[in-house]
Amino acid sequence: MSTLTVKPAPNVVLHGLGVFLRARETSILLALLLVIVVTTIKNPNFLFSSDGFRDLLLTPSILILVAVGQAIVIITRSVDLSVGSTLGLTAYLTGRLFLDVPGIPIIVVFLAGIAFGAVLGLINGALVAFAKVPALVITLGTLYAYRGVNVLWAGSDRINASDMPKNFLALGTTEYLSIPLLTIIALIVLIAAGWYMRNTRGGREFYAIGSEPAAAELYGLKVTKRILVAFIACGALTGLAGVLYAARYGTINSQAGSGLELDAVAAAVIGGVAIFGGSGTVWGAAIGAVLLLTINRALPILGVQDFWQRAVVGALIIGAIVLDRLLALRQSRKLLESRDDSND
Amino acid sequence: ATGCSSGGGDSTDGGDSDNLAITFLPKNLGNAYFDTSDKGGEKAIGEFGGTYAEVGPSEATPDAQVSYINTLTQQGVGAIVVSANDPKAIGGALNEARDAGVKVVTYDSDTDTEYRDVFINQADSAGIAKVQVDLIAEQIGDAGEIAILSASANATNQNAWIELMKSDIADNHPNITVVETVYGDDDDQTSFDKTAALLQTHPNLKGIVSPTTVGIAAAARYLQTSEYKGKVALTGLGTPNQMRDYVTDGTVTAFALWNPADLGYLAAYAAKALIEGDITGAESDTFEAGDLGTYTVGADGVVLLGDPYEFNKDNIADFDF
Amino acid sequence: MTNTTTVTPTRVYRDYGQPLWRRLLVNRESAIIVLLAVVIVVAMLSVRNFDNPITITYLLLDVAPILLIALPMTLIIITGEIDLSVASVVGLSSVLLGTLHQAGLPIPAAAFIAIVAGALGGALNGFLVTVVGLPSLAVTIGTLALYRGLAVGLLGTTAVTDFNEFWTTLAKSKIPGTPIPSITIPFLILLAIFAIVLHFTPFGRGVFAIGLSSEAATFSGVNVNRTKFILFVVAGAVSAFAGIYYTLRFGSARGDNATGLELQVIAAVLLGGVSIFGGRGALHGVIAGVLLIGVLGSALRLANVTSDVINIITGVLLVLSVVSTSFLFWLHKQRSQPRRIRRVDTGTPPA
Amino acid sequence: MSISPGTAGPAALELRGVAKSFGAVVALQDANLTVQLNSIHALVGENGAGKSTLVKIIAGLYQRDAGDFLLRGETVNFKSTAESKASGIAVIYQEPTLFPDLSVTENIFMGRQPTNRFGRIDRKAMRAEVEELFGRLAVRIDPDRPAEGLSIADQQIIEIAKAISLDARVLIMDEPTAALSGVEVERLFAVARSLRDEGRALVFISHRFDEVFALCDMITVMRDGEYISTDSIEDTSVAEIVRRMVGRDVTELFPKTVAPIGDVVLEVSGLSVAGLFHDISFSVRAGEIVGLAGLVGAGRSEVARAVFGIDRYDRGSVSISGTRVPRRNPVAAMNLGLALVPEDRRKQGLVVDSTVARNTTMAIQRSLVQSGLLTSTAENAAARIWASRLEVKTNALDAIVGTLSGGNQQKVVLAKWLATNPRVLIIDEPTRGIDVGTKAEVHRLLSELAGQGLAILMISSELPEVLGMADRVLVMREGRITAEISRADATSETVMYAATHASETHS
Ligand SMILES: Nc1ncnc2c1ncn2[C@@H]1O[C@H](COP(=O)(O)OP(=O)(O)OP(=O)(O)O)[C@@H](O)[C@H]1O
Ligand SMILES: Nc1ncnc2c1ncn2[C@@H]1O[C@H](COP(=O)(O)OP(=O)(O)OP(=O)(O)O)[C@@H](O)[C@H]1O
Ligand SMILES: [Mg+2]
Ligand SMILES: [Mg+2]
Repeated sequence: MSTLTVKPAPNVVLHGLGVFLRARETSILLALLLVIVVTTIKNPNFLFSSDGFRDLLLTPSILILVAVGQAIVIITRSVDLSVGSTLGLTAYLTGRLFLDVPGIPIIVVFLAGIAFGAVLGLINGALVAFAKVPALVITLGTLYAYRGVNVLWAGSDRINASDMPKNFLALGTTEYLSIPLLTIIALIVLIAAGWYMRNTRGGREFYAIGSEPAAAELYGLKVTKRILVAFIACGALTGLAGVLYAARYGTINSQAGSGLELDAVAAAVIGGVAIFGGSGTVWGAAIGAVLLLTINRALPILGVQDFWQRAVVGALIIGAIVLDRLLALRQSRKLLESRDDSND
Repeated sequence: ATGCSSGGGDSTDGGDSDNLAITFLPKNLGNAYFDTSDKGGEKAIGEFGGTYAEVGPSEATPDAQVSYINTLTQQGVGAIVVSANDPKAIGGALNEARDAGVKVVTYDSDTDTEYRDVFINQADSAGIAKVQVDLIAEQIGDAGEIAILSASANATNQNAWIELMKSDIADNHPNITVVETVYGDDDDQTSFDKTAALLQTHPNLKGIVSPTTVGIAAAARYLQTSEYKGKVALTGLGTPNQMRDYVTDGTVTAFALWNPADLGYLAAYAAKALIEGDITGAESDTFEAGDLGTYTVGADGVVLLGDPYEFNKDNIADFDF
Repeated sequence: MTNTTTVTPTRVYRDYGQPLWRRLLVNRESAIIVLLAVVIVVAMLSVRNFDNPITITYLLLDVAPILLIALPMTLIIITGEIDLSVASVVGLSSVLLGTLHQAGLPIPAAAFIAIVAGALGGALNGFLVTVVGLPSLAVTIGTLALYRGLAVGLLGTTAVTDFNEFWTTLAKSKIPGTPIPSITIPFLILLAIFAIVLHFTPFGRGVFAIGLSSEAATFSGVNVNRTKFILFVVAGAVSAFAGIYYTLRFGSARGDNATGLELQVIAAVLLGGVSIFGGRGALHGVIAGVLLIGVLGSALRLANVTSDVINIITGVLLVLSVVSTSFLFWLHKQRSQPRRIRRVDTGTPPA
Repeated sequence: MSISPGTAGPAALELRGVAKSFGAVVALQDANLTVQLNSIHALVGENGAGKSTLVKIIAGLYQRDAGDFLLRGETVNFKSTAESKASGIAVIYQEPTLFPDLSVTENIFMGRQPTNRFGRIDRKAMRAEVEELFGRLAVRIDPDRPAEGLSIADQQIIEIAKAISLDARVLIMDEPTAALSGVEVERLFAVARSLRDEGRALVFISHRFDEVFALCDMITVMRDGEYISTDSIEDTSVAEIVRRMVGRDVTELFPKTVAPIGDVVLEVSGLSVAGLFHDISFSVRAGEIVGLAGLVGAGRSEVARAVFGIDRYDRGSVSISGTRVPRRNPVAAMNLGLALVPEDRRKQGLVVDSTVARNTTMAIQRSLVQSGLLTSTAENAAARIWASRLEVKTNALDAIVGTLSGGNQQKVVLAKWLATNPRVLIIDEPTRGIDVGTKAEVHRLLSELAGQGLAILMISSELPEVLGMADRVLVMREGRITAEISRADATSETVMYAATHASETHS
């Protein structure tokens, strides 16, 4: 290996740093484990009853799907505030399909939900990518518009569990090897998305675009197409989440999923996805989602009144981004100083 | 009964005939319970030839209701039939409406007495509390821990019932302890998740009482597929259509409710009586309420619908609402 | 015709490139004001009871919190930042007012403390944005949850409703002899202050400069961090004031008061012609934006259109308002610069 | 394909009569460039001559307004950089454009990573290729580190590696050596020559004539967006090229008048920031123009920023006429009479989307406030005075500054700072991207100001400018002042030597 020209000294430093950075997800995971352990010590049922274990996995599954989609969009330096409304619309569509098309196969409902979500995502993406206007404004607009359409469509109707087939509702709680189906679906999506984002050209281009849009343009990356794809993926995942929401909760009114956008963005941010793109992983976002909802469930057990939950969530978000910032500052200072060393 | 032209409701567009435009303003739209009650109101208004309308916010907050009350005042409707999200907060707006000649009937959830003309009480609070305590006591063998899954923390009627249930339990069921009260905000998902949390937090829980139709249905759905099915009793106030499956499969043994359609029906007739000046809301005024017969206004302008009804496996098939 | 054999020794500098009427009329603000006028006229003609003076009363009572918060929000967005936590500050100040009043404090004292708390909340936002250097979007998503959580946590299950009649009546009162609510007076005072600060002081020039190029502003001696910090503090204080009004108007202090109001405020500000990228916007456009949404809502409710059509209209207006700008720009480019490539026959370069 | 350069047959790349304007700014008017295979073609011209714009048109980033663009004899109309890349054109842009969050390796292979059957990126192969590439270029950068925080020079090296790894038929390098040291330049040249000998066409843009004459086969000169000439390198000389670039006698450009030199006004001592610069000490006297020379990336601008208070510094002090200037406080510095005309006019010097009047009065707003209010009337009145004093070419004071020509933009920046009536003017790259006429005007202005007793610190990468204007020259290299040369001793050789070789004398 005579061509190996990498200087050993900075490599060790940087390598250590790299590991430290990769620990960004690890630290969130540790926080999650800590919450679970402490809560379980306080009340063993939190983990060791079969319902407790199931809920630990089941509760965050739907948010994981949405957070993964949101993470992809945020990594490309956009944001999708319309996910709550998208989820509401697809969940309602799910119920309507069962009501209006008796005997419709469940798989068709799933595909319809995903496709509908993708179309809603496409609308966002097209407005952002072609009109070149900030995603924040566009998706704030579609947050209202989609919710309005939902209310117009649903009126004061509510879809009840009895309107949907039993075997569909069962999907919301079925377990395989004591792992809920919803969790399995969320995991499959997560693994697929994580693999794609890390190991394919397309995935890396999302990071590149989010990291430096001007450079992406200079490189000749297909920026417009990628932004579209990110929004469509986010919409489709949210659509899938909407179908699963219907299966899990059984009751859908026109307000289903409202406020979800902030949870999804919060999950991504807690999980280390930089709000201005370019870094973070869908894994982090998923762990962020689990942490968010697990804390929600753990607080009452730990004796914190559930009214304080949101405050804890807020503190968590701020803590996460401040920590992120401090780590980044430390890193850039180290990189700067390493330059002095290599100069002399 | 007095003459029919003496009512204060000479609105701008009413001419000399009485303005029988009656608008229902439930706590929120998209709520099966209010859908049923307001249909009852629509039926009554159809019978006496008034104009029915229903408006309401999508979320059950008092500030959202105020905007609707204001709009109805501007429109100059004959009467507003409202279920209050807060006993005081919407009071000012209601009084402005009344100053403009609009009659105000509260139903399901009351405001303070000075803000409305009459309140249609679905069942008196003591009766509602008692039927639920009796049901849960019977189902858990009159001993053990129970929890309450309520609607929003500010819901007037729920809070009143919970207080009465607690004192009833303290007085008459010494072996039952209420370990916690949680709030599902009349939101299906929240109620569902809160049920899950309750069961984990309190491993010895024997029963859950949910005095709200959204809550009991969500809790039943959770129980149905959980390990606690059949072990933790669930009762409270629910509608037969939402609860039918759970009663049939044994998740829930029995629950109670008045007939919400009758509640809306009675409220509409009370509104008509107010508009036409048959009653003013004073004690012992009487009015006709169509199929339901004659009702008398009680103290503080309260009209009592009747006793709550108990639903179980044997009778649930007879109802459709 | 031209006998002006100009031998101008020095260059003449006109103040403005375009005549006054063009500058006044051809801009986003005017467009939104015209739209507002059109909507009002149409509503007058076609919606029953809309021309009733009481409409103005209720309309202004309803939009007052949005109008108030839109003032600092406009400045914050012009600097290129955003504050999503304002509605949570409304909720927090509402709860503080309620609990303090319940604990025996008179309303003015409780209100003062609530406003100070709001300013402190804004200061935390400002600190995280300017000193720690975090993006305001992420920071205020966090404080949105934090402040709302504190509000809901403090008051728990209850709502405080036993406010002194005097104050609740005052909140709803009208300026004698008019249908205009009294809350308009403090609003107009604040508006005047904000308008002067934004459009007629070095501080305001700095606000615009920061939004257009925060780097260039720094190099020109604008204290970027201090400006942003002040704006976040003011936004907190004004939101708290709006929270006090909100509480007294509805006579109820609740943790969930004004949930979701932040998006309405931002939607109205953007509709009023403020650029989300910063650097562009004016208060008269913003006021028109708020009123437009308010009037549409009021008219539609009066016409018994479900409230949620208003959501669709708000959303679509918002999307259109930003997309139309890009579209017009694109059109302009298409027209002024023909795509086809002109062939120039210059002699080939010498080898 | 012929082996000797300049033979007939379709050129690898040919541009004829190309024009390009940005709003009112005409960047290219009539540009021509013909590059043969098997040759390295130099493109020279003053700052702002339009070289980079031409490069961006070739790259497909900009679309030309007029003219012909032929690639191997066929007309092409690239709509995006992807299309030019696909046609075998690789470009190293003047400003490095890396993805800060991604690793060096990923930056080099973005969009064309080696993949296996399942579309999975083959990281091993990628890594091996980078090591091979870095070995060839003798690069010593950790391929796994993020691009964030790399020095300009390292960024440039990565850009070069990236372009070379593309294996393109045409390679265009826009000032690739500006930040490189001698060894790195030599290595780059070796690679460039071997690429030429493989039969490729290269375009090389540089302001350093020794490099141009050492490396290139042909040379094209541009001036003010127009084509001037193309020659074989053997047939011409540096003097001839410079004459064509400038269009007149060079010395005319710098009407330096000697002013009486007064007391020390600006005193900087021991200024240091870890990783950027170390132990910087110097002083500037009233009426004196001190030139600060060095290669791009030497850290001169960083010193200026720290002195003015934009950035923090770890150690050291800055004082004006004996009064300490507080750290990180540009307003305090301004009040003490310090003015900074920053190097990046469009990002730092001006709020380009704002008006001429607002920009001109930006630093003196406070003094324009009357009875508490700052009105447009007051601003316009003040702006009018300074616009006419500097003869800014604009028709109205509410014109958006971004629409003015570069020279006029620079005049607005100068106006902004002169309006503050400063005692010390730090001016970073005073004439970057300014046309020839305006350049002379700026120089005349600087001389005049010095004559009036202003202390001027002039940072410039243009050697002739430094030599022509400065009373005293400081040279920086890698964050240290390596030489102080008096006007009498300052020549291109002495300054360049200090700028490139000083580190040997240090350690
Ligand atoms: N995007 C742009 N918008 C407006 N003007 C531009 C733009 N890009 C370049 N210009 C202007 O076009 C002219 C030519 O610039 P260009 O960058 O091509 O010069 P250059 O020859 O590369 O100079 P240098 O040697 O300094 O790199 C300059 O006046 C510049 O200010
Ligand atoms: N965006 C950046 N990222 C990382 N390092 C940078 C960046 N910009 C500048 N630097 C580093 O800061 C130091 C000084 O750079 P700078 O370009 O300001 O120097 P300079 O001497 O003023 O050169 P110029 O001739 O370009 O003005 C260099 O070591 C450079 O590599
Ligand atoms: Mg260039
Ligand atoms: Mg510089």
